[in-house]
Formats: sequence, C-alpha cells, structure tokens
Amino acid sequence: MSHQMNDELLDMYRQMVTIRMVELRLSRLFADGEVPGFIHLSLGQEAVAAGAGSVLRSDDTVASTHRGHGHALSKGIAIDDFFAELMAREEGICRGRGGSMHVANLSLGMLGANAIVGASIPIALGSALAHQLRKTDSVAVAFFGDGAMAEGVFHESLNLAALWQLPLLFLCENNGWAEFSPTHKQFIAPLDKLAAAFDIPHAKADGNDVMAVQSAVAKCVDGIRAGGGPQVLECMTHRWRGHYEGDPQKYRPSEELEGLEDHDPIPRFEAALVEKGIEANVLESIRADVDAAIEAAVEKARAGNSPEWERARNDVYTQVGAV
Amino acid sequence: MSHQMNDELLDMYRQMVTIRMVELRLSRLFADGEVPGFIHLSLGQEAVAAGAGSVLRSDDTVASTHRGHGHALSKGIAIDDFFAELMAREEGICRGRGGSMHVANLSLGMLGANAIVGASIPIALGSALAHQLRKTDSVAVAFFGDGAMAEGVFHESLNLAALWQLPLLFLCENNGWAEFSPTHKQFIAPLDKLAAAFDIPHAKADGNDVMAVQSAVAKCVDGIRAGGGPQVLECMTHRWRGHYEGDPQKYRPSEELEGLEDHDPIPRFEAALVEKGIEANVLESIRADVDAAIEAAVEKARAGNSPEWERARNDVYTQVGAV
Amino acid sequence: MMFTPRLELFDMAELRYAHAINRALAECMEEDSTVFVFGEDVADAGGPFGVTRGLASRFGEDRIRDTPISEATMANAAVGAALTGLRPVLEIMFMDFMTLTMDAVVNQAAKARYMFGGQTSVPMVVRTPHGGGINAGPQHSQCLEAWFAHIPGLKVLCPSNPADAYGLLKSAITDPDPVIFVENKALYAMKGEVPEEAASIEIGKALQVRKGEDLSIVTYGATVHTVKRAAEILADSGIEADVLDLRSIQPWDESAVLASLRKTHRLLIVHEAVEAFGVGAEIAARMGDIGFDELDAPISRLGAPFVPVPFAPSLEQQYQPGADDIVAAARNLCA
Amino acid sequence: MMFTPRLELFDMAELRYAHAINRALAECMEEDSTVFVFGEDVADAGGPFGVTRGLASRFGEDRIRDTPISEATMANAAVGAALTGLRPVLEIMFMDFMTLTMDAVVNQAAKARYMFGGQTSVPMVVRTPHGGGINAGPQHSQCLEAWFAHIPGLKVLCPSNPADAYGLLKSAITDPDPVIFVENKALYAMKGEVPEEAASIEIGKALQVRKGEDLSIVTYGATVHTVKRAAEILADSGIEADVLDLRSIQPWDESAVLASLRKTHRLLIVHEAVEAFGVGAEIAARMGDIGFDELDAPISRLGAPFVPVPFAPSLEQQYQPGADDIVAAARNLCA
Ligand SMILES: Cc1ncc(C[n+]2csc(CCOP(=O)(O)OP(=O)(O)O)c2C)c(N)n1
Ligand SMILES: Cc1ncc(C[n+]2csc(CCOP(=O)(O)OP(=O)(O)O)c2C)c(N)n1
Ligand SMILES: [Mg+2]
Ligand SMILES: [Mg+2]
Repeated sequence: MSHQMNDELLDMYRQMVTIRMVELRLSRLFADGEVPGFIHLSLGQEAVAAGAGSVLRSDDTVASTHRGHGHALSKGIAIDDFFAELMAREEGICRGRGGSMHVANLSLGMLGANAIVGASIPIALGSALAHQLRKTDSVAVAFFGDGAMAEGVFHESLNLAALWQLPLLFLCENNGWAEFSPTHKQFIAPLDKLAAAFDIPHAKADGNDVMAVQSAVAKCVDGIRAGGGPQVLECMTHRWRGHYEGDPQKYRPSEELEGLEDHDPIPRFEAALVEKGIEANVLESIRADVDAAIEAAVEKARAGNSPEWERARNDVYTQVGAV
Repeated sequence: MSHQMNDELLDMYRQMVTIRMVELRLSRLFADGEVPGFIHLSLGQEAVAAGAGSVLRSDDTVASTHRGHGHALSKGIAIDDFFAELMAREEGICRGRGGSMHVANLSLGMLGANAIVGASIPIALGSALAHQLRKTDSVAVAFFGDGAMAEGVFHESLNLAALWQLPLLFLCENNGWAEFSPTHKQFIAPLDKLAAAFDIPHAKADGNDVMAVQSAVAKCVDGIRAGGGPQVLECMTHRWRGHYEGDPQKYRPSEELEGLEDHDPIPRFEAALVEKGIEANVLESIRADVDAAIEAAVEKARAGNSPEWERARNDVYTQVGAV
Repeated sequence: MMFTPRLELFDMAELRYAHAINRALAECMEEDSTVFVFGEDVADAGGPFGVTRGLASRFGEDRIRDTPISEATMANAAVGAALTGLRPVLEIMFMDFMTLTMDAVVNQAAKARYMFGGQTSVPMVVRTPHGGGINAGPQHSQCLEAWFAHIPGLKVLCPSNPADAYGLLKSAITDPDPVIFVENKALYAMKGEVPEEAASIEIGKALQVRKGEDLSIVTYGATVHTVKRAAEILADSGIEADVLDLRSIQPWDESAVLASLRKTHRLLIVHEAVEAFGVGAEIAARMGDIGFDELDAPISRLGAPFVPVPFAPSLEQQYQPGADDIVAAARNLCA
Repeated sequence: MMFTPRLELFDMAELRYAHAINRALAECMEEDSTVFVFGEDVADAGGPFGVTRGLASRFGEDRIRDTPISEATMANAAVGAALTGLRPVLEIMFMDFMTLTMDAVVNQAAKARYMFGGQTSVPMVVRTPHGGGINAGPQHSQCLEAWFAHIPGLKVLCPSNPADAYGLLKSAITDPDPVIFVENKALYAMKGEVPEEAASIEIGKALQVRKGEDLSIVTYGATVHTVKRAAEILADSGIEADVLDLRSIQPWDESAVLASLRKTHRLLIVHEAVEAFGVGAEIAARMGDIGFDELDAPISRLGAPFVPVPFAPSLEQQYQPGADDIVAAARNLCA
C-alpha cells in the first residue's frame, strides 16, 4: 500500500471523524443553548458524506438536505466558518442568516443544505445542466433522504436527468426513517426498480462502510464524468438520533436503537486502517487534531459577533457591483 | 348473442358516435365563433372514453383533463347541458362559468375536466380515498394524457395509491403527443415498468378498439372493486387534430397524419357490430338520432341566455343553505 | 426547543392552543363521520407539534392518516375527497410548504364551486402554522396568508388564542368552502379559557381585545399578544388603544374596523408578515377609502421588513415587530 | 383565436410585443453565452405564443430547450443552474402554472442570496403571461403578481408595450437577482416602436404615459391601454389624467407616484388582478401614508372583483376593468 493511498485514506478518516466530532460538539452546544433554532444530526451516517466527499472535485457541485452537516464539511467548508454559522455569528459562512439548514459555500460547489425535503434534487439537476451546457466534466450530486422519494420533484428529476443525460448523481441516504415514521410506510417503490424504469443505473452501497461508499461513488462519478449520464446510488445507513436534536424518538423500537452502534462506521474504518498497517496512534493524533480544531472553532465562534440588524435589514437585493 | 348484449354494444356505439359527432359539431361552431375560448378535441380517441364509460357506474367517479369532452359525455353529461356550457350559456352544466376545460357533473360523479395537466390524477386519488373511507365499492378513474406522466403528482399518486391500496384506476390515454412534441422526447419511463416499480398491475389496450378498451377497463374495474387496489391501464390511441382547435400541427410528420384514419375506432366497431349480426341501418338510425339530438342541443343552446354578470358577480362563496 | 409542547389531557376549560385545536378536531370527527384528518406524521406521532395526539387511537388510522412527504398530491386529494362528499382536514407542517400545494388550493379548491356553476362546494380545511421566533430560518418561518386572501373562493383564518383556535376550527370544518386555517408555532403552548360558547365563533368577525379612544390597532395571530403588551405600555403614557384581533383575514371584518376608526380616527395595522403587499395593505387601502373622512392621521402599517426571515436570534428578534416598535408607531401616529 | 400571432421577421424598429421579447432573448443569448432559455415547447415549436420562434435554429437545442411538463423541477433547476453560474430564462406557459413553481421561486430563488450571506446571487428570469380576455377560463387567466411582490428577494416586472418588453427583459436577464417577468397574452400581437434607447430601461422606474393635472391614474400591463382609452374619454369632458405605467411592480416607483399625486391630489389605481389584496392595495396603502397630506379625496382602486375569472364572454367582459369603469371611477374621484 503506497504512502499516497494511505494519505488519502487518512484524509477520509479525518473527514469522517470531523463530521462525528463536530456533531457531537453541536449536540452539546445545542443542549447548552449555544446553537439556536433546530438541528438534524447525521450521527451514524458519516461514512456517506465522507466517502462521497473524498471522490468529488472542487468544481463538482452538491445540493444537500436538512441533514446536511456532513455534506457541507466533506465538500470542504471550514469548521470555523461552520461553527460560526450554526452559532449565529456574523463570521459564519452565511453570516448567520441561514444556520444549520442553509449552510452553503458556493465557491466550493456546496449549493446549500435545504429545509425543503426533496428540493436538493432538482437544484442539483439544474447544476448538472449548467455543467453540461458549459461542456465541462464536472458532476453534480443530489443528496437526499429516503423520505424525499415521495416528493414529485424526485421523479420529475429522474426523468429529466435520463432524458437529457445529465451529469447527475442521485445519492440517496437511506436510513429507513422519515421523521417519526419508517419510510416503508411512506414509499413503496424499491429504488432499483424505479431507477430501472428510467433506464438509470442503480447501485447500492453499505453506507456504514466508508471505503465501500468511496468506491461506489467513485465508480458512479467516473461513469458520469465520462459522459455516461445520470446514476442512482443508494447508501444504506442508520440514523442514530431523533429526527431533530431533542427528539427522544420514542416511536422507535428499542431493539432497533440498541443495535445501532454495531453499525458505527468509525471503528469499522479504524479496524481496516490498522489492518492496512496504519498505527493506532496516527489515528489518535488525527482525532486529537480534529478535537483541537473544533474547540478552537467553537472558541472563535463564541468570540465572534452577532450579526447586526442594520446591515442585514436592507440587503435583500444584490448591490450593484457587489457580486 | 343475446339481445341484452347487443343493446349494451349499441349503447356504447351510440356513445362513441355521440362523442365524435359532438366534437365535429364543436369544430364547426368554434370556426364560426359560436364556441369561445379554446377547445381540445379528442377526435380519434373516442373509443377510450366510450369504452371506459360503458363500464362505470354512476357512483364511480372520474377526473378528467383538458381533452375531456369524451369523458364528460360518456359519464353521462347530457348533450344539451354540454353544448350550452361550451357555448357559454347560463343553461350550461356549469352555468357558462367553466367552458370546455371545466365541464363537470358532480351528481354523475364527473369531477370535472381540468386545465392543469396532471391535476386529474391526485383529484381522482382523493375521490378514491373517499370511496375507501366510506367503505363503498365505488371506483375512481383518473384520466390523463401521456404528457402528464412528467408531472410529479402522477408519481406521488402512484405511490399513494399503492401504499393505501386505493380503488383507483390510472387510465392513460397515450396518443404519443403532448402539445407540439412527441411524448418520447419528454418522458422516458415505459409505463409498465413504472407501474411495476410501485407494484401496481399494468395493462395495455388498443385504444382504437372500443371493445378491447371495454374489456380491459372492465377487468381492471372488477379487480379494483373487489378490493384489489389500484391498477394502471394504458390505452394506445391517436390524436387526429392539432393540440387545440386551430392548431395546424405543422410539427407533425405528414406520413403520420396521413395514416390516421386507418385507426378510426368507429368503422372498426361498426364492422364488428355488423359481424355480430346487427344491421347497418340500425347503426345508421343511431347516427341519425344522435345527429338530430346534437342539432337540437345546438339550437337550444343558441336560444339560451348569456350568463348575467349581476348573478355571477357575488357568488364566490356558498350561500348558506344553498348547497 | 420547538416541537416539544408536552400535551396532557385536553378535557378542561383551560386549554393550550394546541389542545384546543385537538379538541375541535376530535369533536368534529365525533359529530360527522365524513370528517377525516391527514398529514405527515399526524397519526401515531400526533404531529410534530403534538396537535393531533391521541386522535389516531380514538378514531383509527383510517380517519387519521399519516401521509408520505407528497404535499402537492395530498392537497389535491383533499379536493377530490371533498368533491366526493367528505370533509378533509389536511395538515401542512409549515406554511412554507404550502408553496407545494398552490395548484390544489388555488386552481382547484378555490375555483371548483364557481367554475362548476355552483353544483358543489369544496368543504376542506388546510391547517398550517406560520410565523417565526424560534430561529427556524428563512424556509420555516414565513407568513404567507396574504397570498390566499387574494384568491377568490378561499377563506383564511388565523386565531390568536385557544378559544378562537377551537371555535374557528369548528367553523372552518363545518363551512362548505375551502378554508386555510393558519396556526402559529409560537402559540401552540399558550394556555387560555375555552368556554362553551367558543364552539360557535362566526367566520369573518373580529374580536375586540381592548377598548380605547386614542387609536385603533388592528392585528391578528401571535402579534395580538405583542400588541396587547404595547397597549399596556401606551396606556401608561396616557394613550388608550382600541385593539382588534381580526381572527378572519378573508373575509375580514370591515365594519368592525371602520367602527373602531370612527371612534379613534387613527389606525395602525400590525402583523408579522412582510409589510409590503401584505394583509395590512388591503386593510389600509380599504380604510383609507371608506374611512377617509374619519382619518386624523395617515393610516400606519407595521410588518416585517422586506428581507427573508433570518436565522440568527440577534436578527430575527429585530425582524419581528416588537412591542417597542408598536409603541413607537402608535406614539408617532398620535403625535 | 389565441396562440396564433403569426410572427414574421423581427429586425425592424416597429415590433410586436412577442417579437420584442424574442429580440431581447436573442440579443442576450448573443451577448452572453451563459444565458439559456427553456420551457415547454419553446424550441422548434417556438412556444405556444410564438415568442421564442427561431431561437432554436439560431442558438441550437442545447441553449434553447424543450422541457417535459415538469414545472416544479424546471423552476428549481433554474435555481441550481443560476447558482452554478448560468443565467437561465424559464418560460412558464400560463401564470396559473406558477402555482407549481412556488417552492423554487419563493423558498429557493428569492432566498438563496440572503440566506447564504450574500455569497452568491441568483440571476434567473421566469417569463410567464397573465391576464384574461380570451375566454380561457379560471385556470388560464389569473394575474398573480401580487404574490411575488410580497416575497423579499424577487423582482416583478410587467411591461405594457413592445419597447418595455424588450428593454425590461434585457434588464431582467442581466440583473443579478431573480425576476418574475409577467407578460400579457392579449398584448403579444401588439405593435409598437422599439427605439435603440429601449435597450437600457431601468428596473423600478415608472413611465409617464400621459400628462394631466386633475387626477393620477397608476396602472400596469395591458390595463395601461384601457386606462389610455379612458383618459381620452375623460379629457373630452375636461378631466385630464396623469397616467403612470408602473412597469416594475417590485420594486415600484414610489417617488414617481408621489410626484404625480403632489400634482393632482387624487389617485386612482387600476389593474386586471383581483382588487382585494392585490398590487393596488400596497400602492394605495403606501400613498395613503406618505402622500396623506396631498390627498383631496380618498385613494380609489379598481381591479377585478372577488370571483374566479369566468369563461363566458358575457361574464369575462364585465370581469375585467373596462374603460367605462375607469371613467366612472375617475369622475367619482374628481366629483
Ligand atoms: C417539503 C417538506 N415537507 C416536509 C418537511 C418536514 N420534514 C423535514 S425532514 C422530514 C423527513 C425527511 O426524511 P428523509 O428524506 O428520509 O431524511 P432524513 O431525515 O431521514 O435524513 C420531513 C417530513 C420538510 N422540511 N419539507
Ligand atoms: C401544469 C400545466 N402545464 C402545461 C400546460 C399546457 N398544456 C396543456 S395540454 C399539454 C400537453 C398535454 O399532453 P398530454 O397529457 O399527452 O395530453 P393530450 O393533449 O395529448 O391529450 C400542455 C403542455 C397545462 N395546461 N398545465
Ligand atoms: Mg430517512
Ligand atoms: Mg398526449
């Protein structure tokens, strides 16, 4: 195993633990009232974002969901910018105007988390259309949850993407739940059959195995980049927490909840890395690094400024010359 | 062949020629400026409406499209009421307020033509839900065109109907065109595959053969009535005229246009009837009957009244006690 | 934290706003077997704000149904069900998601009775909460009631307290025409008396919340409470406000507003929705016309500024019209 | 018959409204390779009203695309494309179908710049025709511009003549923010001069259509022509109307309206949209406030009544504000 490959794997590891540790930190900050509004954590699902992010280039674009922290971080949003945003600071990536459900960084091709279920899909589709019209080989990725499959725009987008052969990856994070209901009570079509009806290739990956996700995404993205048209990738994973932070998820069978840690993508990846000859203390020092960076980001955000109303008040249209 | 069966076939024949002759008459009235607004003729597609209508009971409900004259007539709307409506008379079934795209008769379970592509589908779904909640064995039928398959509500409705096992027949009139474009340039999923993804039975019928339509619809409706859940029926047919009356359809290859009469459902059914021993003069007298009824309806509508503004002006809400 | 008003029993004279809605639903379902309730997670889960809690076990999952995340179809299904003789009550989780239902509500529900020549009515209700104050951000906080009030055929209600929530919802469900029933997230946990008489609150009637002679303040929804606070402050400095809670936005109680204006000769309209092209515009325009001769000062409006609802508490707090703003506007008007 | 303005060459100083739009699209596509046009049957078929005729053969089916009947996705795709650096121009065939695009337009396009902290803008245009007069019935005739004007982040334009259609569309396409560009079915065939200067019409500026001292009439869209006819009739009886064509509804030209009011002291606002909660409400409310001291009479509004647009010609004719109605309202105002 080459050093370069190891470095790439370690980058992915760093990404995955970043998402995990950021969200655990958010959970505490939220409980302490330092993160306002409401947040949807992707704890347990980090492998999907980290795996996908490891494959994408900065000119690729992603559109994300209400559960978008991982997608934002793995597309490269700096944790300082991120915490400052969620902690409602002027220094946040969206100047505190968006918060958790609207984290975005346009210069990194991160087109935003989104508070409207399903909207990420046609927005990513539009981005793919832009890539196609500009004749670049960039790829657009639509992250969406299994619950979003019931929204009409998903189906309209499957059709459009197939019809126009757009460079679009439909990336479903199938965690089995949509809010307080199991998704099988909401949506009936198996995604593979549905994709097949539109003649779109479908693949399934173990969404708790970051290397599996990485290679599945890489395969899809390579095919799309080569001009092969849209693809659907379904990553099977688990939502550990309630729908939103603070939701005690009493509606969930306790057996299901108990088994969740067995699917933890992090120890699993750690074991694989150790097997590849990477020493445990390397991993430990990465975690320590990330931890320090998070604490620094939180401190920085705490020291930041609350956005001022006077500046935000009259800013609805683009100031000429400002964009 | 029993008399009763013959009578039923002749009723269906009467229905089909009624639709044909009504629309031919409308075409002339439109050209002469006696029908305002704009109209979408179903010439060539009559077998679908007549075949379906022959199966449905008056407690079954149908929701229809912009091309809904046939559906309205075959659900039982009287031609007097119909002409008066399209000729914008107070005596019209909708008192001249709706016109061609909104013909409805609620007491007959005809929930209206609709000027929004796709809307017939979820409206019929709601009606099916009503049947289910009331525990009747009534069936709801959603008529829709092939172009409507690109609308999200169609897919949302497939899912819902399957999920809730609603007594709903999705009846697609596939005429190959959506406005000025062939539908294959707009929608990519074959309907059989799509239905299969939702685990909904799909059947295809020759939409130019009224007996084939009748037996296909009967089979579907019987299954649905028996509690078997939703079904999809695709009737393959042809749009003879332009999208709307007055559209010269220059966009259509002349070869396609030339062959259209070969598919005429009327001579085809006539031949079948003659083969069953019905004499040609019986058919002729039906046509003469229908013709006379149409002329009478037109004359009656002409003699009718234009709706008065003062009555229509303040009628936005239900007057208490009026419904 | 949002989503967590823990709702207990709801059989008492003093109810929370959410309970009052729950009671109205339960009573209507009890009284009329054609009433049914559907929406996302409304059955077992009882809705994200707990409003429908307990109904599923009482009425069964047939009459209170969880739906997939398919708002457009749900709303059109309500139309189809209403045209087939039922009385559907649809919950749309946040008013921002009404954007997905506009064809159904505007092209279908609002028009069916009229365009079918009065053959039928469309007795459906869409319940949906608007409003901010919980830092839910730009796509979960909008107040879009002005859109619906602009559409002939719809009725639009917005109760500010448990009694009205209860009574108006009962009126909405029994009304033959489609009603957009706008609730307010910030009010769900609010407690208040729900007297027997509340069961028959007429649609279209404003409620006088406070009597005064110096100026009229017209408002609705959660802002009623902000206005009340402002009115107290104003009273301290000798300005007595006549406060009207519209309750019904379409139709709205023109004669009550005019009567108040005739008394005070000054009118301030306050709401949380964006001021520009908002509900207040219609009231101001109409009163500026029929009440012209009564006016001792220009009619004043106070609504949200022309920006999306921001997330940061430091911004959202300023975004919503506060008691201070109302006091200042009222003083200005009476100066 | 609708749908049939036969469009010929469009390189002439006198153009039809539809041609003027076509020219603006062509020039923008020529000047900026990021501009692209999409919609139902807009390519080879040239659109149902012929507006985009000839563009496909000139610019190729990549940059002018036919779409399936999937309005919701198209509108959100415009957002995604705009966020990725393109300048999409989407055609929605009838304004009534904008109901299907409301999430994209309102929750996404209008808010992206603001909620992303100004990182980006959303340079997209949605072109859509409103208005009646062709007996197209309740679902093909609505004027819904007030909805969009209520949403912070959107601009709303409504040109009444070929020059403005041309100039404002160019301004809309080059504008960094999302624009709802409202055309009018009844105007597509209208001819008018399109001078060179039209290329740079600023968004937000009203056009003085007629000068007068006796009352101000503010309007926009096809109603401008009805108002002009009414103004002629009024002039015959000695009433000189100062007529302003708003052209831009959001933002609208407050100072031009105020200036006119200062001159005439009487204001009538006319539009085809429903009067209640319509565009005129905002103008009346605002002018009743900042122009209070100028008013010699109540501000008057004239819009469509509170019913769906009826099909029958005998009804629709009365439905739309006619020259007679305007004359009557103006006389009343000046009495
Ligand atoms: C249009 C719309 N409808 C409903 C909601 C409320 N809502 C937020 S998340 C969610 C469930 C989404 O489930 P899924 O897509 O599986 O994502 P997950 O939460 O599992 O990540 C719902 C119903 C919303 N935000 N937008
Ligand atoms: C939501 C909506 N979008 C677009 C239109 C314009 N339109 C009317 S009919 C039609 C084509 C429909 O094709 P199809 O469903 O196949 O029906 P057909 O006309 O072939 O009967 C279109 C695009 C519309 N009426 N409603
Ligand atoms: Mg999920
Ligand atoms: Mg078709």
